[in-house]
Amino acid sequence: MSIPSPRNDWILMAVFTAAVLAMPVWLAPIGAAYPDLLQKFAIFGIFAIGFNILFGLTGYLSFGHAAFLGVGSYAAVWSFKLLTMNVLPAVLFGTVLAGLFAVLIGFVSLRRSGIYFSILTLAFAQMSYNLAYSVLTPITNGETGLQLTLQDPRVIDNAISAPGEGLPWTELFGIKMSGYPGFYFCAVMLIIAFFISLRIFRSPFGMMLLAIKSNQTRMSYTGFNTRPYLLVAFVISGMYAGLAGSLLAVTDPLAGAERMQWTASGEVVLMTILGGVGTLVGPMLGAGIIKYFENIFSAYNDQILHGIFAALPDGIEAVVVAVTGLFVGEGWHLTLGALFMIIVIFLPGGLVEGARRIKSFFVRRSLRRHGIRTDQPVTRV
Amino acid sequence: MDAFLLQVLNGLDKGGAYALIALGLTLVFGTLGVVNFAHGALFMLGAFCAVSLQQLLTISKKIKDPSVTFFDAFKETPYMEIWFGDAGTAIISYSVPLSILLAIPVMLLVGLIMERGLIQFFYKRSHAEQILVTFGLAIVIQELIKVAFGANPIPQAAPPIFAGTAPVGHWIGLGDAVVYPWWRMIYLFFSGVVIFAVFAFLRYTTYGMVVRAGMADRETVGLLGINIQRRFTIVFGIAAVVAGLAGVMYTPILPPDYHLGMEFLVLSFVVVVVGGMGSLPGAVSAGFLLGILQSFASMNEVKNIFPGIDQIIIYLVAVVILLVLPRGLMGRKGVMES
Amino acid sequence: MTKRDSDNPQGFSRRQALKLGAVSTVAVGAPAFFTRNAWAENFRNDPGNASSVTFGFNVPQTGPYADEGADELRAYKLAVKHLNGEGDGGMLNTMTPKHLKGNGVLGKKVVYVTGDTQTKSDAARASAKRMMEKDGVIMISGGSSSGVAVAVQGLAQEMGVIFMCGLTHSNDTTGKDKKRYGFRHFFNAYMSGRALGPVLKEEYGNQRQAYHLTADYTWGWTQEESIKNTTEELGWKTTATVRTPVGAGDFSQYITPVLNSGADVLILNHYGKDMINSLTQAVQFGLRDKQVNGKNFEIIVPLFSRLMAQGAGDNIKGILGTTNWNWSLQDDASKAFVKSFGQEYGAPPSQAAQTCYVQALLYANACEMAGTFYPPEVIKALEGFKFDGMGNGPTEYRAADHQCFKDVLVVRGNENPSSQFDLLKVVKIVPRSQVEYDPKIFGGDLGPYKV
Amino acid sequence: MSDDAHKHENLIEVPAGTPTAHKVVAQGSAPAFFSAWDLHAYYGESYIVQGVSFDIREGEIVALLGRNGAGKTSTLRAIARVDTPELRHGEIWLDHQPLHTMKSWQAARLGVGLVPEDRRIIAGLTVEENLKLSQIAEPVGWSIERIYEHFPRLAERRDQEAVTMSGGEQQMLAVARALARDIKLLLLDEPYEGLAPVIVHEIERILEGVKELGITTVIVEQNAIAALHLSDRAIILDMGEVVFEGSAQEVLDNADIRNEYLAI
Repeated sequence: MSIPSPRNDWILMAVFTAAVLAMPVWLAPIGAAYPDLLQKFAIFGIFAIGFNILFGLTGYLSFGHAAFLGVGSYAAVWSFKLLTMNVLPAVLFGTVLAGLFAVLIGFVSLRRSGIYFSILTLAFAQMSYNLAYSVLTPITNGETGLQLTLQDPRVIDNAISAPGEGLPWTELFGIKMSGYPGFYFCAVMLIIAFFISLRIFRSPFGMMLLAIKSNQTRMSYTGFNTRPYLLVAFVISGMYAGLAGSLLAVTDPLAGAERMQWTASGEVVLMTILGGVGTLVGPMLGAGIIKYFENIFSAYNDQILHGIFAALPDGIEAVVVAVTGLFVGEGWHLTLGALFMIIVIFLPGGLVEGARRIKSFFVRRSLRRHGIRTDQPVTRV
Repeated sequence: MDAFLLQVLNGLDKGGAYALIALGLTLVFGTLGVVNFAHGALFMLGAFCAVSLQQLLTISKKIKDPSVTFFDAFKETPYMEIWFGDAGTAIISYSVPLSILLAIPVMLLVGLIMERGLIQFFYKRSHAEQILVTFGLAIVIQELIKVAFGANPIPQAAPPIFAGTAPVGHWIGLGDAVVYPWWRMIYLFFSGVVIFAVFAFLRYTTYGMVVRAGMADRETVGLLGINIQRRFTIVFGIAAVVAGLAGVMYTPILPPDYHLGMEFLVLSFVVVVVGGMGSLPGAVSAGFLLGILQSFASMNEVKNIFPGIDQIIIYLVAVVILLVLPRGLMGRKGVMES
Repeated sequence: MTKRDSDNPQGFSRRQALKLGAVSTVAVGAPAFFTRNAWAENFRNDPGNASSVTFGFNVPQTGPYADEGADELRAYKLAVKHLNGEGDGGMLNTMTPKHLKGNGVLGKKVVYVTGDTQTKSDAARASAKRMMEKDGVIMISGGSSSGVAVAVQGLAQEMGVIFMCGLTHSNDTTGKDKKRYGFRHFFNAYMSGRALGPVLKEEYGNQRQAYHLTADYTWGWTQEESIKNTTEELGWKTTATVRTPVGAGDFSQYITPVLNSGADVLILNHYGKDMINSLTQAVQFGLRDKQVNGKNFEIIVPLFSRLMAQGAGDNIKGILGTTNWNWSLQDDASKAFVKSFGQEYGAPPSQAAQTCYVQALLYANACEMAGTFYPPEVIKALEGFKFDGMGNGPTEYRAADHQCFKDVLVVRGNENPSSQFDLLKVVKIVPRSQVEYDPKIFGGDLGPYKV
Repeated sequence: MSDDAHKHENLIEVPAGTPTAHKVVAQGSAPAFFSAWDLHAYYGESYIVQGVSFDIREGEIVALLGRNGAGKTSTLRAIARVDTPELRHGEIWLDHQPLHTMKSWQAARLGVGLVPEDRRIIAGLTVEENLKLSQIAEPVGWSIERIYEHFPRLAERRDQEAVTMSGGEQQMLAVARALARDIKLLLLDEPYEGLAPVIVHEIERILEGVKELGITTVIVEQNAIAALHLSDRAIILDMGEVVFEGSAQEVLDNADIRNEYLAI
């Protein structure tokens, strides 16, 4: 591993940008190159990257980040309903409102640390979810989810032009924000979010957060007040979640309460750990894998399996289909659970750690071929 | 007054269930230092011990219904009834309490295998990794149960002598209007017994003393020549048994399905944390406290003033308690704070 | 945890070069990606000259309704078989009027893709979008909750792909949230109420005190409202309506207040697991053994399904409710369907399976009627379509709200089942005329044909 | 996943003092009753014990001295085989048995008794339970009755929760707990720390008594003079290495040594 330097960071940025923008190309062979899933990759990538700013840098494990995702979505849909179908105000409102919400929750929750903090955030998120699902239905439209209707005032749009027939589309100055344009909009947001995250990781502020993580007690003994730093990290990551939530609404203008449920909060934790906590690209990878499983693995059915294994002799084919059938389609949860276990057992540190190991294996081998001793451990940075 | 008393009973009953689940979770955390997200799955496995025994006992002679011709529809008569007559019927009707006998060895084995096969490798790993791996395990377990038993709940009946309601009001001179289901009374009694047994085991046996010592200071116990790890493995097995028994006894109240564990998972963590991580009395008192508060918050009189309060009361109380008492009701300093 | 993600310079320059190559590829390729769809077709996923046409079946494969979803999926597979002229044809033999020829739809073989709704709006929409964007489906069907149905229906409208709802019972689906591209064959809460009314009066008289426990979300509310209106018309009084959180598990704290409330009827506006749990627990509290106001205490579950009845075990016996369809019906269509389903899978179909099967057939039939897959034409063919021979008697897809109007079954949990499937007994088939209503009462707007 | 750092096979040889070596290296066996050879121990990434070696004869009492942070406590803990610090290199032999291959409970069964610096009396247990606890594993030393005879103060408080006792009493209990086991090597870590002078005097008398028993002892103490009076020999550590080894009297007599390494 090399020492982070501005030059390496720019290379990383360039590679990341290229990889994200080229997703429709290189994800095509595995069946993931269609707009909705690509959008989800980008959106949940943002969510996980933001979560990682809190969890990866400070070690504070929030179990309630889905609340901010939900708030972002609701705010964005309300912006579409009340103001305009232009996505920029929606994204702005979603992010800012989630940030404000994060200030409130963070201010209270950060009074505690460790699992007590986790449970506080969980409690706030679950309260938000339960209320949004039922009592707050006038604001959230409950179980059905907040949707656009023909009766929405949309004051700005309607002042400019008469409403057309049917529901309007979310748009960015005339470009419809669904399909590929929607993906590229999310992708640009993802790249910006990644860049900001990179800058935070490299900044004195990021270093300070890491210092808090590695020795909170010592820092507080020296009379240093860590809470403002933690709060800023919490709010930033809440805003990332809000951004992700508003982008969900941008690409698909519906906001449901279940977005705030604990399982959704748990999902982003899993994404982050799966990819690699505290790494820059890990959370993005984890998000991609979980969303891929949810959308592609769940869609395999017997018909498709029979197609895949058609080449096998009949008897064997039936067995193979039956066995693989356990893990795909309705069994995709089983695969996901097994994947969590395998990765965390064999690759502590997540996928990024796995990639690092593979790389160091090859590097060592090539060094050895050149007669360089390799029994010195790699200095970690 | 009647309504009040009934809600107290409800609260105690709920609290008993919460306390039982939280007890095992705390026991594992206090001894092994492991955050076990698969604990709910153990509860669910216990419930499925009851389901399995019931299905075993009701293996039936199938008599085809002749009016149905397109597929096989059967009127089923369990062989137990055919072979043993009324005695067979009686045994079947007691399948839930009988499953306790099945659940104890099964859950102990499951617990030991889980600890030796997986958990032991995670003692020194971060809590986040423990959460991920045990959560993965929980998913795997529940999906396997789904493959075996389907996703639909499978009803379990309480034994007929515990059907119906107990005249609680009559006992305490409040009139016959106050009644409470027998099985729930049994459950309350049962959770009391199990909680008492666990505490007595820890308090009054030498083994329990060693475990308590190990919970307080693992390193020093090791310095005294005791292989505390082996004892903790047994404790994990005991925790699995406690969770399993809680699951078995809960089946007549809540027909179990594969997802049962996840439904209790978050709640049981809230209970444990509100009680204070690693504190057994804390977990038990938090269980009862939250159970009772939840019952009262569900009363119409309360709901009319605070709409939706019954849906958030547990979390609201958790927030308030954690803000007032930094480590929950009885938590120790420095546990799970970093 | 503190490791940085960066690589050594050698590795980087190599990888960088690769990535740059990829970027230049996409820079050229990308615009083509989103313009291609724009002018190559008149409507989304036009099968054009392809030899097959794809249906999307979006059902809950995980979560509490997984068994129901599995049954729906079985029905869809059967429907596809029958449409393609395989198997014994099922209801294709009884449907009137029928335009289907048993050679696929408009000469194209029907293939299908599946997806998991997880009974969550987000997941359902994501899955539906995958079907529309990646798999090129011409129609989507499925779902087993009103939230999901309304969410996917909204998406269908936006994307211009017809959605044939599966199991959804809320008035909203074809009421305030109705959509031009959404169609519901299943009945709704209002109809349940109307159908139950006369039976309740007959069985329990007109002097009753009803206590409602209602799942605290939109479906629960609409059902509570519908049933309350019906029973109050009968002269019943409503003692209380109490909202319970979804997935509460233990309902004891909501049941105990019923004991001494003076109510003599408990109405459980719950579905799925909530209903199984609340009913099991209500029976445990001795409600059914009680005498109040000199009458036997009764429990009513307005919406029933056989799978739920299974989960509630003996507690369901003698309980009244409504259902869309039951396999024990003896009309030719039901028998034909039960026969081919039973022979294929060894078990009778559930009401969810029936509604899904019928929906798939109805869509295919409408395409044949319209002579095209072009959605506005197919929609017009479905609107106002009157048919029979699908298991529910003469049925009409009302044009004003895309709601099917047909007879409703009032059923009772079977006291003496003759087999493991014989859980519900039909008490009364309430004729369609009794459950009809003016579409205006629920408001909503279908929206345009062309999107 | 298994950590093979504690396996005792002869492993590849790494030059002594190599800070990054992860293996415990075996090299022959030691003739002395107790022998520590080239110990390297870490707390996480901090390198604390940097190649400490010394031998002890049977029955000898050795004072392990040095400034704060010199690695004294870490050396004792490494010998007692507790998990931290992690011994990554070196060998420890006691009575021909390889301690470095053992876990702490195995070492304790071989006869190592550590009286930790903060005494580590177990909370929630009474005095008697604390004593009982130390007799659960073999080999058992003094009977509890004999302990009570020697420590009447503990007898008086047998049913009291032990952590509620005074510091001196707790220290007494810590020593008694060691005697309740049949130990071959007593490791005393800061026995006088945090105690009032009067109490120190009492503990001193107890330790004199222990000395009479002839148990091989290593004593780590800030109060070097007090420790030296008890000891036969002194070893001084600085920056994780042995910088002086000689008789206790030598250190007591030589102000330069005391000045240089002990700052007294």
